[in-house]
Amino acid sequence: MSGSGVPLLAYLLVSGAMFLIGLLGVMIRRNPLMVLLAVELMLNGANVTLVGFSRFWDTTDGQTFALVVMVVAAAEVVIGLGLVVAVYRQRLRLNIDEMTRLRG
Amino acid sequence: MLSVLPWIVLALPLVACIVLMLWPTEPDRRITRVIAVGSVAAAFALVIAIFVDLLGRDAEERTEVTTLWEWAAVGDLEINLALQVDQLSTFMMLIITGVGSLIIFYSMEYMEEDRDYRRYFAEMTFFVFSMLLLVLAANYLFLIVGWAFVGLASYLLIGYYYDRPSAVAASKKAFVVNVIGDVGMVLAAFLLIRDLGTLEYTEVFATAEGGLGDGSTSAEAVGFLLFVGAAAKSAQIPLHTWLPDAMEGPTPVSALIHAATMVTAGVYMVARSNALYELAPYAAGTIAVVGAITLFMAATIATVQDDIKRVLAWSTVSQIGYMMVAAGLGLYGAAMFHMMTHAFFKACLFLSAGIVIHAMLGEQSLDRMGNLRGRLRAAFVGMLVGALAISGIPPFSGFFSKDEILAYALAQGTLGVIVGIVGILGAGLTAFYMFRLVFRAFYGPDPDGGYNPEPHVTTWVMAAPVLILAFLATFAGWIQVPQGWKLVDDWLDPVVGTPDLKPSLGLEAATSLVSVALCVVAIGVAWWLFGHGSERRLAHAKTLARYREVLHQGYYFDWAFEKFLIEPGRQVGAFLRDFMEPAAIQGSIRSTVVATLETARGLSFLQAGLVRLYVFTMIAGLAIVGVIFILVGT
Amino acid sequence: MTHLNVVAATPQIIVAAAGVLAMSMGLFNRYEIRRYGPSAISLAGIVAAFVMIVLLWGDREEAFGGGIRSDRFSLLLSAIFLVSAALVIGLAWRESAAVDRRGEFAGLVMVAVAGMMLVASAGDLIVLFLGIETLSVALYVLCALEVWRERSLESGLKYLITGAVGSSILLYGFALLFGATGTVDLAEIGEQLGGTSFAGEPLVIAAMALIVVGLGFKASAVPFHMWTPDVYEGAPTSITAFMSTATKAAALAAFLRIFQGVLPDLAGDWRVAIAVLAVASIVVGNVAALAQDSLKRMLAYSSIAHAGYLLIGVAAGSVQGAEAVIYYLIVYLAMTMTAFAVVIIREREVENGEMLEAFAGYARARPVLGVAATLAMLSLAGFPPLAGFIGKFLLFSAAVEANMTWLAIVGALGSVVSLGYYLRILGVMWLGTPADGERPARLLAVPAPVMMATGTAAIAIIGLALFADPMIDISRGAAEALLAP
Amino acid sequence: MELSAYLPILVFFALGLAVGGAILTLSKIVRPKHTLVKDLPYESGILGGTPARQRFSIDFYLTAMLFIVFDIELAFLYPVALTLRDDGLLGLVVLIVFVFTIVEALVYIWKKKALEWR
Repeated sequence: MSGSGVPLLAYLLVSGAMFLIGLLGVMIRRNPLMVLLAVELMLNGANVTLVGFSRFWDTTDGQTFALVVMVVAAAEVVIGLGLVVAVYRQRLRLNIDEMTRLRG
Repeated sequence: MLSVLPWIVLALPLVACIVLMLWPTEPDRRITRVIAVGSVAAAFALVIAIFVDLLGRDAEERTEVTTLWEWAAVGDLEINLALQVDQLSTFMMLIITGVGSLIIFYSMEYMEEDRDYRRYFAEMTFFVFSMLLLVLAANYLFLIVGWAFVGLASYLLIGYYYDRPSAVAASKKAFVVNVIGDVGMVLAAFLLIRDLGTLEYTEVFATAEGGLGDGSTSAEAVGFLLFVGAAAKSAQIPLHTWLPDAMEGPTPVSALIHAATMVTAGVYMVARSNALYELAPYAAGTIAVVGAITLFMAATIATVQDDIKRVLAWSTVSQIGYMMVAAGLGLYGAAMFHMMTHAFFKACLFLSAGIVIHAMLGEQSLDRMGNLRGRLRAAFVGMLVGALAISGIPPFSGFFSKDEILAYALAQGTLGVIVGIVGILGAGLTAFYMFRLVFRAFYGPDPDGGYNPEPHVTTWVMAAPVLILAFLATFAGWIQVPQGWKLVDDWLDPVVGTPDLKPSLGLEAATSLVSVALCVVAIGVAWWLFGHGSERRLAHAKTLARYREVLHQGYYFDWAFEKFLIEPGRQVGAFLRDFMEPAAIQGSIRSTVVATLETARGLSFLQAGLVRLYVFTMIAGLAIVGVIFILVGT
Repeated sequence: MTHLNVVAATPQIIVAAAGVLAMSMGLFNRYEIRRYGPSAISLAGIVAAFVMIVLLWGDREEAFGGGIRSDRFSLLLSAIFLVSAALVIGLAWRESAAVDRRGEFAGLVMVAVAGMMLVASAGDLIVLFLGIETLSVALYVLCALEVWRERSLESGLKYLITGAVGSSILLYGFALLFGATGTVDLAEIGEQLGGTSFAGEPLVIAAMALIVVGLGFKASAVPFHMWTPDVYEGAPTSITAFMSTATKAAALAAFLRIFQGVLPDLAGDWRVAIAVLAVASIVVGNVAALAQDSLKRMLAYSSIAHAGYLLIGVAAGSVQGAEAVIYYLIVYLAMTMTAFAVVIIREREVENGEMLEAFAGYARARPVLGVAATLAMLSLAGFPPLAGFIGKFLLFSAAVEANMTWLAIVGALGSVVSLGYYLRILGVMWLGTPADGERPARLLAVPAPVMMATGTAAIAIIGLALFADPMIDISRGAAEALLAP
Repeated sequence: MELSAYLPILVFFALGLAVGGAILTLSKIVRPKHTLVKDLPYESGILGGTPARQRFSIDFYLTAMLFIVFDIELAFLYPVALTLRDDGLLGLVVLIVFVFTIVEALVYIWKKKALEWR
């Protein structure tokens, strides 16, 4: 491998760490926003791997891939946000309904 | 000519079924009758034409395969929708359409009071179609298709009275057992494809010797798997439990499907596959043994049944046991011969029972019968002749067919001797339970409380078929006489061959004498026990209570299945559900209060940690896959 | 190197464009346009794409420098996706999700189809991943389309979160695969790993394991299936139908592309794992389905079981296997669509129309629909000689030919078990008596598009059985195209 | 290539998974249990534990979502800008198609009235 600069193993360990932390985040966090963040972390972990390997093999494929992934990740998060917003709206309405019903 | 006729035969009942189904409104009953009876009777006429045509040829030219269209070609395997007309299939067609038209004719009056007449006849004609497809198919795939169709038809007809839960349960049971059989056959078909690369009868039987190898494991496997199908369809132990329950269907259905034709399909299939069973001695031996066990157990169970139809059902199981014994020992001619006579006398018995039930407005318990012989003459004659025939009293047909099986069995070496002796004992039991039925239903005093309303006499529509069948049950045996002429064997010989070991005159005589003597004794005992009133019967019933219980439970087969198969299955299902569906459990305990609190708390399903569980299982799965890869890879 | 031969990619482009247009149709102020525009444009796009597929039918062509390859395989699967989309748009005609958000509905369905087509025709990992994500993201929204229904939102969010995790696992697998081979091009990856084996290749093993998980998730194979019942139940029923047919087909396409297409001669290494997944799916899916009272849930589990059957074909690792999978995907589309169509029709009529009791005596009240449902259920159960039987027959015999007879046995037994619940449905539909009165409550007229879609699917079940031969030939062509150099 | 030297990664993974599983099971065991009784309204019947985040406006998120339209655009425009000269006309066409799609999205959210603050 190209000796200069950061060794590949470092890339891989960091990315693996990011991926696992994200995974645990998904499993442990309860707030959906946090879960979305964790997912983002996982995707970016994979991105780091891609970039690292892309440097290792010196081709640009990996970086292109990473770029695409960024977009995808953003899209996913946005959808997630939208759904969360919708859910909260729903909850608010629901709460009010519940109370009126319970009072009546 | 032979290239067209079988298709017409096959088409007639199908068309009838479709017409009846698509008829916009509930058609006028006369139309229904004409269509249903007409189609099957016409089919019978055509079959006779085919038969005559075959008779005109010499024995080698009697096989004719006609292909309608290449249905599917999978790799080098080609499956065609083709019919094979030969001695065996013609023989079966004669029975199916002949007995079938009689029984459907009989149903015209039997089902008279029923509300959906149309559905009944549509399903009946559909059954006839499926059965014809089963026997006419020229390859195993369409055999399986017909196999599944008759299963479907019997499912529909057993569950005919769908407002009766017991009927629905029975129909489901029958269907599931039959599908187990189908799976056996399909797997056998896979093996044939793998080793022979074809499913066409002619090619399979031609190449089997080389492709599978004599006595090879694969040959045995094919033999066993096919027999799983046969056992399921022909109600052989341990897959027999559905047949007695199948009596929930209308009586003509029991007569046609669960006595005369469908349940004997297993025997037909074994006879058809004789070339394969030549190569699989163990599988064949198993068939003989299972048949022997079945015939004996079923006969014993039949001796304690109090429902007139259940007696006949168990006796059917037992009689098919005889056929299986014969088929297992390679006595295919004898097996088919007994199938024919059995079709006649068992149909006769069922239809007579049908008259009784019809006359007594659906009453089926022997305790509510007695002294009917004066009241229902036709039923009495039919029942008596049937009983004599099935018990093998000369000169009735059962004598010739059953004793041929027994005598030949005794000549087939050790296994043959064993099963033959079991068969003789079974014959005695048969005579006993059949005459128990006759005496309890038609002799002795009126049942306590008498009859109200008085059983009404039935018209000729129901009487005629019974009498015709009674006639056949009496004389049909004469076409094959020990040491004399053997029309059936000679007819079928080119297809199924004839056993090389033949019993000596002495052996045949001895067998006949012993079995007939046994039967006479059994009838005497039956008369002594049941001939006059119930007190003696009840007295002995008390002394034998424990054994009677075992028999009443049918040797606890149902109980065992329930306990060791179905119940554990349910528990596994319940466990899996609870383990896999926290959501479902949540839903079940969810009440308004809890719901309010959860909504207040935000996203309940995240709170409940479901997603976490999902992700967690995914990770576990990942670990599993990784481990497998490592293990396999290195 | 960048010889973009756009023609080869026209189907994908058409579909994507149609999706965008359809979505913007929903913005117009004129009611007619809002109501009919999206569906019309989507259907037009589907037809156009279909025509292009027919025209392109033939040997391999590559677009965008090998990023997209259009061969018989990708074209046939694209056709499957398109048909599925057309049927869904028909079925959803009066469904509240579609009525209120028609633009989004039709548009997003088209976008999802575009994604699926990318998956089927992917020439490199990037396009493959992009396709998977496109279809997933579109489906997340579609699941949650009935914003006013809590269950729908919940299902959307659940699907999003679990799905995102699945995709990132898949992506990590792709990343490692790229690392192991140094290229993203599927063909080159194949050459790289050609003669090797998994032994002593930790990166490849890790990559493949992660990929199996990611794809298994999309195909909802056990143990990656947990989301399926909830999401399927919560989502609008037409979307459920779409997911269980088209998405499954896309996932299986990816499976075939990667394992059958790229690593055929490593079959010995990967088939066992896939076989295990198949067995697990068959067992769990069928057994769990027995215990369901909601038809939607039951069908969800049955779709899990069917993922298992299909994976058998993948595990066979042979051309027959791939061929069987493709044929069964076609059949499965017809059967499942019919089954869901019945649910959709009933749901419009009564509250909790997806519950089993809502169907008591329904078939007697609606004989035609009843017959259709009967066909679908029996075919799903693999009852001869219906199409489902032929499909299973092909799959299992492929397994037997690959000396995995045990797989065939498990599959056959699985389909026996499956009879338990399919028959239950039929029993209720034909023999059951409604809780209130003789006839089931509230039979509304079925809108024409729904009726047409249902009829098409139901007739297809018979047609595929009667004329199995040509269909099987086409499937074999597609299967061979996978391996074509 | 001696990529098999990266076995550590696999080990690392296995380790991570093990730890994760351990944490999860632990948290399952020791996490506070919500039972009906605990959650019942108490004292003056105030519902237990209403999350704080419902206080500030949700529309905030809405605008946060819109950033994709303007942000992703850039992510792609950068590399294109670098190579536009070499790609020539073709690159320009591709770029235009891309931008058009983004604009379409913009129009969409506009018409959906997501841009005005409610």
